[in-house]
Amino acid sequence: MFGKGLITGMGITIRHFFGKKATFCYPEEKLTMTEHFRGGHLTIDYKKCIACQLCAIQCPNQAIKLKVVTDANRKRHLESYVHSMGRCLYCDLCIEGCAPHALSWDKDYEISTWHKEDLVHQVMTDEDRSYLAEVMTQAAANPTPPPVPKAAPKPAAAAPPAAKPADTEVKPRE
Amino acid sequence: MKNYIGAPLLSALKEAFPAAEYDSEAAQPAVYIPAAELTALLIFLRDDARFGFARLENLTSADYKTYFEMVYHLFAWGPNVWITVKVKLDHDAPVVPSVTGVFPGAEFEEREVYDLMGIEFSGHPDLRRILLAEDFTGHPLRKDYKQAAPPRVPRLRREGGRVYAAD
Amino acid sequence: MNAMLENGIVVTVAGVLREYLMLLFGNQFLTDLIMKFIGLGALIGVILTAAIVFTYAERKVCALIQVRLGPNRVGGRFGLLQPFADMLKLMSKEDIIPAGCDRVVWALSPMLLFVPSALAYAFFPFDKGAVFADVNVGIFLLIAISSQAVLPFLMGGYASNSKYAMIGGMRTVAQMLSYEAPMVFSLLGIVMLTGSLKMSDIVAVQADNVWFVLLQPVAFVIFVITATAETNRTPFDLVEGESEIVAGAFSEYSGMRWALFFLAEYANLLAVSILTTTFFLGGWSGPVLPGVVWFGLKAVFMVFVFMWLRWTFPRTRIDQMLSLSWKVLLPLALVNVMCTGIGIYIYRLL
Amino acid sequence: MPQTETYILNMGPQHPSTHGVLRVNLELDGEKILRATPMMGYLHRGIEKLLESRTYIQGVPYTDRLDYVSSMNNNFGYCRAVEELAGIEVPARAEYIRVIMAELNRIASHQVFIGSLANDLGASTGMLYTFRDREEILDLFDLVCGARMTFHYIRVGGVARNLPPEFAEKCRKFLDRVPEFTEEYANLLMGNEIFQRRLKGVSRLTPEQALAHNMTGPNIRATGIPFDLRKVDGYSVYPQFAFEVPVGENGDNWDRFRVRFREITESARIVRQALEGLPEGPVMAKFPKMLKPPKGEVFSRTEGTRGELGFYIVSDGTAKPYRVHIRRPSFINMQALDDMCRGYLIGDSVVAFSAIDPLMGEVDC
Repeated sequence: MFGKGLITGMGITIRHFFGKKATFCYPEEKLTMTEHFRGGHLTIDYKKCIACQLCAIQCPNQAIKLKVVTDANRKRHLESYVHSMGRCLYCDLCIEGCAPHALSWDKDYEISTWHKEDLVHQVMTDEDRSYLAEVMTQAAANPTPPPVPKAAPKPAAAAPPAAKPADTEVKPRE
Repeated sequence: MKNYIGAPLLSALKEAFPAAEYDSEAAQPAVYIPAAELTALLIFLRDDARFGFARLENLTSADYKTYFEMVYHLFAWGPNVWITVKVKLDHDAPVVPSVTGVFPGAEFEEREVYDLMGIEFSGHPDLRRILLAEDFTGHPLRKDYKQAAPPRVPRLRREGGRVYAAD
Repeated sequence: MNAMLENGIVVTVAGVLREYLMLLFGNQFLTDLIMKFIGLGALIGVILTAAIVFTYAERKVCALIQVRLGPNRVGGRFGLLQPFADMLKLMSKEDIIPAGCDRVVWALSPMLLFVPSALAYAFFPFDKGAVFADVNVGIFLLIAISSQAVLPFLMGGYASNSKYAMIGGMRTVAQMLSYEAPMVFSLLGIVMLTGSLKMSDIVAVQADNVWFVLLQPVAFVIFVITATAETNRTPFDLVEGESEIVAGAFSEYSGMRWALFFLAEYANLLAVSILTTTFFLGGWSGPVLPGVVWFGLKAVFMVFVFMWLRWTFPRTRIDQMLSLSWKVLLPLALVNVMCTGIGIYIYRLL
Repeated sequence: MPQTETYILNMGPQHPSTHGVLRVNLELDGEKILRATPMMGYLHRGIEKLLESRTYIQGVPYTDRLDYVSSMNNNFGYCRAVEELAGIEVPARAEYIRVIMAELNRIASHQVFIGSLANDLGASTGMLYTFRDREEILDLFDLVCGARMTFHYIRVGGVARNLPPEFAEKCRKFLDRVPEFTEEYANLLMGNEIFQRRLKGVSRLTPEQALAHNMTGPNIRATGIPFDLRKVDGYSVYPQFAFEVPVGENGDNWDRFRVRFREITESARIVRQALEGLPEGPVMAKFPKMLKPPKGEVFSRTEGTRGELGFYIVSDGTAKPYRVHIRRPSFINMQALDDMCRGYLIGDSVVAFSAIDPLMGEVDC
């Protein structure tokens, strides 16, 4: 009979009218992000990083810009590490490519900004910078045994031979 | 492309179209045909009972710097056999006959190739740019394409009801 | 207290007020005039309140049906102040006048739309004896007035200088004109049963006997369908079908002008709900509770039914909608009229 | 003597029901459509060109952005093409996981289709219900790969990481819910007489027309042609599963809807079988990190949610593809829009867009 489907449909909607709701009241209730959630700011465990630049090379969209310095012991350190979130695809290739597992997402999904400029994120903290300065001076004063805690294998011989700190801006390979 | 057309059929094709060329050593040789005989070949491949390539699965082009290549992937559903037909085109004035008469479904794909690669299709019913704007110059998929610098849009800053240029 | 129950709250209050005014002015004419204005104010109050409450209710009902929560931020957990926030937003919006539009007609359209829907309220019996204008050709006048709502839609559609708006305007004309006919014929049965065109008589008859929904179920269904079409709500919202013609005749309106359309829509929604209540659900009649409360409850229930329909059904197509009206509803309504006539004849023979 | 003339109604690119930024010029005679010309390119990002300047592995996340409601299927298609080009053998477990993901994504995509069709018909409630249920699939994907839209889970050589231990249980729980929600859609939408009348007999295409327009996917199956690459090509591990290819009879919008509706159940069947037979083992093939396929070219196709998704890749022996062409099903299916609209009413045109189920990210590439 014509109209049977209409009545069934109305039955469904009235059941949902009184039924359970699917809404999450967002700022009050927050979902926990899953283990592998890709999002938020890139964070770096500075002491683990070996400045191998693989993350920048892996990045498909050149969202990572970093600068590397070499200390008196020919050990490379990050001088600056910039993550342009506007360019980022959140594809996870940088994190998967990181051999010492120094990179990770902070999983903070509340990253909307008013201005495009704010999307450029300085990954290195002030703490990291002071640590860098400390390491550099220590290396300059005491050239033979590196005082840095060895969390990672020594970088390969590809380090620039220059004894004094040299800036090399890394561009992803052509 | 699991099942590619076999050598006997290819030689049969060569008999019918002496101008067609293919590399008999290769595992899946593409059949090169002069532009003038393209539609005749496609009609032959589609209608001949031995071939029966009734589906044009893909139509595209590639820029090899000195010449263009039109690529037609044909599929015979039933025997599930593939064939690749290619046409080499002059790099300066690439023109190829449209295959919309044989496979009407090629209309948008040819327009896309015209738009992005700049290959003319003679006999196409409605040859216009499809993805890019009508007034766009250049063909981005060509290897020698240089992207123009993006226009500089002044950034605005709002202060107390007035708008200033930010920089 | 007894008198109050017999006459109904509204009439009692009005009577007290009138006596007080008589004492104050001592002039019959002046008192009548003031009383009329008070009634008018009350009516407009009802309309505006209805519009405000129903914008909220529509959002809430829609959300609850769609497994959402709906407004829950402005004004507490239930978002009770949402309509005021909406209103504030609409008022502060820029009034965009499209280029090349017919300015006068364009500006008139939203105002004119509000007039017929507001006028119709004059004939509604809210309670026993509480009718602003209890005309003895009430139904006739009501239909005459409500059919005027076609014109503003067409004006808005024509004047906006937009194809979407024009299509919307043309659709309105087709839709409203075709649904007017079955609507009128569905009401004829009731008029035959009561023998009066007076609204208060229709309710009085139902209060004494049975609700007409039991006597005229077919007419009730036809009336609800045509009322949905008259208020341009899903499944007959072709006039503003947002996925087809954006917003139909209102496409180019913004800010307060658009809000007026909105207001008229909800005034109409309440109006047809009240009409359904009056004609089929016994108006203000009901046990224990005062008449005006019964009336309100029934009207709100009908509003809910209309919202429920809206958020369940898809939209029909223009040709299907027209053929439903002319090929199904109108013949059905005529048959209903005939059956009612035969029924009355047999009843009299008995 | 009054004279009538036709007029052009420009629908889109900003229109509530053109699924993104499709623009259609309708030539109308009153409400009747005389001609419908689709105009696209508003979302053109030049992905083919972008892929030429990325390595093969870096290209995968870009395919997410093609058809962004079924990214898994795009990843799958691209990775298969690259693997065929480079001769990489994918481990069995990875193949099973890929099929599970692709079919779950097919369910999700068809839910979006049902929802947007309902929304275009004015029944926005139907849309909310389908999106509510799609959320469960997205939760599964989130669990597996940490993203809800652009998954980048299927990689060249396998999948990004193994399934988390709780996945199988959660997935089964979802599969148990499939009959429940399909019944709900059936009751709310399919059983609804208004819905049926809007779809039945509208935008009819004959099988010949569908073939001439080179349509693929559910659109061609609706005309009664069982052209499903999962059966025709039997790629990946699909031949190991028992499933049917639903076909329509009349080739109208109703059949397009029903074919997709029944595909949800069939996909759920495949996922269930794949979960049962999921072998142990590695999920990633071993191949050099800097992938340099030998010189050559490949055309590889898979059954995407919208039809035949083909990737034509030319390799010049370097780490980056020389040329990538993507055969996008939505783009080619759009050719039928004119035939599907001609002679019908404005209200049918939006249903026709919906029934083709184009995704502008894919159409414009």
